[in-house]
Amino acid sequence: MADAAVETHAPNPSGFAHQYETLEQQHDAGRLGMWLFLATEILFFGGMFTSYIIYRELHLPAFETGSRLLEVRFGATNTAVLICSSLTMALSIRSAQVGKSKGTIIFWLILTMILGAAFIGIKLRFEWYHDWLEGIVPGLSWTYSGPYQSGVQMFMCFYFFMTGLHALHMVVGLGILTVLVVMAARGRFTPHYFTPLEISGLYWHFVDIVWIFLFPLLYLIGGRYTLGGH
Amino acid sequence: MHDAAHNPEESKLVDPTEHIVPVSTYVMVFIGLMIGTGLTTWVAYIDLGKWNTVVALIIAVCKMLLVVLFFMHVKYIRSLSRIVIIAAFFWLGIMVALSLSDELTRKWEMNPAGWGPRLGLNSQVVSSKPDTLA
Amino acid sequence: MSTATANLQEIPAESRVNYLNASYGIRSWLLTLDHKRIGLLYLGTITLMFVIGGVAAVLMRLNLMEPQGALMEPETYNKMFSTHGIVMVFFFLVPSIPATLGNFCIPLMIGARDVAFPKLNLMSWYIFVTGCLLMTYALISGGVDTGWTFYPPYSSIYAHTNVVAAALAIFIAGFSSILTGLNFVVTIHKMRAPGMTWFRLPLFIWAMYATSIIFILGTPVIAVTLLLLGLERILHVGIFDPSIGGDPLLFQHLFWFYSHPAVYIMILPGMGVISELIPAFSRKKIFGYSFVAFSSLAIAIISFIVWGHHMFVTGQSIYAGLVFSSLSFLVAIPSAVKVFNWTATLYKGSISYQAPMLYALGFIGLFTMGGLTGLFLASLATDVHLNGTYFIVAHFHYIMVGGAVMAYLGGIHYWWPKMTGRLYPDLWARFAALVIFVGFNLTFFPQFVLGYLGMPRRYAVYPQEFQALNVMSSAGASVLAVGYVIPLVYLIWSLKYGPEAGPNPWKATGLEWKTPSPPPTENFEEVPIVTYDAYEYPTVRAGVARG
Amino acid sequence: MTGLISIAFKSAAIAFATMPFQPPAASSIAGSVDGLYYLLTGITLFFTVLIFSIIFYFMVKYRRRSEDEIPEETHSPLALELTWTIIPSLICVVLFVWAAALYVRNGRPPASSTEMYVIGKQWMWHIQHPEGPREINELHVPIGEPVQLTMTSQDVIHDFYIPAFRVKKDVLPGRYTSLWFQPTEVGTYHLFCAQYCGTNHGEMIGWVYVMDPADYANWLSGGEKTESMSQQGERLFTQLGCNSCHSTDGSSTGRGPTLAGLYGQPQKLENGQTRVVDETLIHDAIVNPSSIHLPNFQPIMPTYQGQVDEEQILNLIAYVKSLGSQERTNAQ
Repeated sequence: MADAAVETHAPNPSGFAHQYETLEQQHDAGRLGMWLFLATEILFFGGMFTSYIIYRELHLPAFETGSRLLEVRFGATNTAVLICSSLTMALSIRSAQVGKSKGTIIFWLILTMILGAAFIGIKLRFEWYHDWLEGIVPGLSWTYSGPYQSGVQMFMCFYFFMTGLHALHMVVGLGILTVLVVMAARGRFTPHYFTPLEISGLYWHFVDIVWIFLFPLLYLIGGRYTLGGH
Repeated sequence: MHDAAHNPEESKLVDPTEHIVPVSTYVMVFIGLMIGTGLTTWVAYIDLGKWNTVVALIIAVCKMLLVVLFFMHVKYIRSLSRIVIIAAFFWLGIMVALSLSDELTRKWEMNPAGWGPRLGLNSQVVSSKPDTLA
Repeated sequence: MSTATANLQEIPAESRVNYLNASYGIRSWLLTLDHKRIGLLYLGTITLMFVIGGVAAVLMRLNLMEPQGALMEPETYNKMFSTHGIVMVFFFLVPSIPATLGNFCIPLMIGARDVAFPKLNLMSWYIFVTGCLLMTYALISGGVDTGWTFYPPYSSIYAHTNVVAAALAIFIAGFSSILTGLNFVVTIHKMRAPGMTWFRLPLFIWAMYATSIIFILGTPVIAVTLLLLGLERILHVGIFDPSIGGDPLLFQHLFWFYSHPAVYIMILPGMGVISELIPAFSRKKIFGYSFVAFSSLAIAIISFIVWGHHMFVTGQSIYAGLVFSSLSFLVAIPSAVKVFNWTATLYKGSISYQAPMLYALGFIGLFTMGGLTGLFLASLATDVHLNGTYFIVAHFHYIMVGGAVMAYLGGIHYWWPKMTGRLYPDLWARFAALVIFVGFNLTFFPQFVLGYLGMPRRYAVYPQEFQALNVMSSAGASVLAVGYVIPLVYLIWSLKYGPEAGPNPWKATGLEWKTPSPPPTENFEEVPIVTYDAYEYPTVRAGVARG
Repeated sequence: MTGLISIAFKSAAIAFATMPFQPPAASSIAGSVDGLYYLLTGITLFFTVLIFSIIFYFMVKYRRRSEDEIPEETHSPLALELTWTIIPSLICVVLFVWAAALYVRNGRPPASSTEMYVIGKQWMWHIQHPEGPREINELHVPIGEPVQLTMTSQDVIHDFYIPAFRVKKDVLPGRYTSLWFQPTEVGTYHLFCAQYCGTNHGEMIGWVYVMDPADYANWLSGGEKTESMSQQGERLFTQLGCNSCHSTDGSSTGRGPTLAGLYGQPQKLENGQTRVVDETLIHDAIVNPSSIHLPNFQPIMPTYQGQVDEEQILNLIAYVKSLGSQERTNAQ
């Protein structure tokens, strides 16, 4: 009895774990667990969004000036890239659901990874690197001499903390996708068992949603229509 | 003992038709998200005054709903996930609202109940005289 | 099920395979996925952290025997109270009941084989240990002197101590809390035995569920706040920096958004334990089950909307002060409901004075005092005088030590036979409970008076006139310290010499008492089917439950 | 070690005999705060004694008489549950209203308060009287007269606490907070820092001297003659060249607003916000001018952060305030 119990701790090939009664129960538990984790993540980013909202209210003109230092075209491109990656992620789950070959699942996963990597690449090469050169990275490279110096510095702190934390989540996501590719290559996903794929998908979409809010809050609501005027 | 009783092949299987979303739906959602992105970028260059922020946030919320309902299957699955999402946003709302209740009222001079102007910082009574510099 | 249980009762524990003897060696413990073993791993870890925090407390109290400081320089004293606060709050009290008793008991009490995610559970422990090690490193390599509250700009700019390492340690330990809470919520939702409906759950499970909600929704906020603080310290620029328009009070808002609910992370599981002990030792169904259950959820939710009462004198807006004060009074109501229901449970009971019950009764008394003195601090006008004084210190020690630690010790004594299969000497246990109760009151009651007289907290040196009460408090602390050492001795003794406990030494009703002590790895020989409510003692007598 | 402890106990025994159990009550609000305190103490005592006695009574009356005893079931009547939900709720409502009303009333200084200024720095209190005298860790005030303190910190957060007056307020960097009291008893009282502020937090203490008006007047004029705060501010104003952009007589320079009559007036900022010109706004305008952008002026003012310390800023504020009152005097 005890020996049998110990052995069942090792996951069997179909991914069914000993503590559950049914595979459905296990699937539900996994999904609920990931949603709860996302609730945690909402509050994690929420702490920063709260601070951002309050400070934006306190230092409105400075935050608008800071916002206009960012390049909308890169922000918009990256938004599109992330939306594409969400689509490919959803399609990879669907491939598993309908029993497509593991090649198809891997294809969509790899495509998702490429898009994710593209996002980080654009962020690094065209945004952060340029910010570094322009001297608008607080604490590391700061030579900004325009109006609202301290307030703009505050805005850029938020910009780097928020986008940095988001990029860190992207990197973690890429790691998870790598694991999924390996699992898929070993044929672990079937129409009956694709829980890891599905809950990783939830995470990936969540990271997308964070960006959906970061993009307007950081890039767009800085009174861009006044550019050049005044 | 439960290995036999709960072998995955014999146990109740996950219903594969539970939430398979047609590819066409995914593509429509994708197009919707792309349009949203274009729209929000375009609107940012139009002067709507305070409404710029509101419009940007409304579009962001719509995009989020598209992702949550379709990509994340919340529309198709009856489960606790909806409660979890609502709870998380409710708690976020608590944090924002109560923090703002401090930050935004610190500079209030007159208070509505007529308790007098000198409750907060040390300021003279505010006259209703308009901006002296304008 | 009846035959299986009956047979097992006849087999001596040594010859029966259970979770403790199913496998041997360090490896079998460090790689275990068994929730019961993980619970014990936590028990060991937090006991070590308790010793660190306790030694710091003893040194503080010794120093305060003399107005000019009997032992150490102010700088050392500041590091002592910071060590005490940080270690006790984040590395002992927060994980105490949830991670040890929660891990051990939740699956047993709901009739599950394990928690929903055993690997995640083990990972939580490793994350927690990483946090503990980093914290210990921070303490050894120079210590921290910011207090457990880390208020900037002192912590971000002016302190010369290991703030970043300590903040990172708390950040890491926080993730252990989040994952534990997540695991519990999923376990309680998805892993209940057949027939175990929500309103048949033991109240400990309700309390753990409420606690887990706070873990999941509160902890991320302190994590991001400390992350921002650490970055600000490293980069010398950040969002709490007043010189670029930052608001130090924003840190306090974010900090207390977690840290006030964290107080309920400490006390709610304690309330859950008490809700088990009182019925078990008076053999009565708990009075007002649904009121006790829902008051746990109410406390969890209300705990998130009261944090501003820590900031009444900080320059927070007066309007926010009024809002937070009114909301703070709300917490008093579910707490009062619980106290009245526990007391009423005793009515017409069959009350035994075994050690766990003494802790439970001590808890009710001390928690009542701790809770009522909270009213002084929710009341705006008196809070202005008492905030930041020893009154605060006394108040929260009545909740956290008189409440949470008493409940933790009561729970350990209650479930010890289940964990180890052994009984401890009850006479010694009752004696220890008495010593702790007396020592505790002697330590902390004088601090209420000190606070009212105006002695601020965190003073390494203090005016002469406060000495008498401080010496009283220090004397009490030494009694309290002895009280904590006694259980450590006899519990360890009982591991080898204690008599066999049998499956149900207290004749209690919960599912955990229906399986042998110590339980087998998979908890139950068969999945139990639940047919009656929690704490149905008459049903038990009728023999239905034995069936 | 034992020797140390026995000495401590001996001295404690002496101290215990002379120990007060109530702090002195020496301000106009102390009595009302104590009243609420005693009410709360009464409630606490009542419920603690109630719960303890019920527990003891039940423990004795219903003690277990045989090992296998199973008591009769009792039911929990809803009416009882509601009673002990509603009664605490009512008590809480009463307490909240009482405490809040007291807080609002006590927080509101009388219109004619004497103003004084406090700067907290690690680890001392620096106090400035508008007439000029400065004090370190001491505060001299006349009896019976309401005093309003405007406080700021040069470094970390401190907290200005006078137990005998039952007043306390945090002292924050980059902001002004205020606190008022009206002493009612002549005497010497503790002044504490009640917010942990670093190594010597416990030594950031001082004394408040409440004096008869005549003694206070003597004390004020006793020290060496100093310029008043606004005079010092005026000198600084010229030294720093503030007058090249800000006139002090209502005339316009085109580069910055005139400061005459400015204090206490609401200002519409470029971003649409309206802020009243108070201490905090003047402070911000000096150290972080770009945050106070007025619609009709270019944001050309440089920051004076690092060039003036908190004490000098307070002098400048006193000067700006004096300009305001002059204008109002002229208008009358």
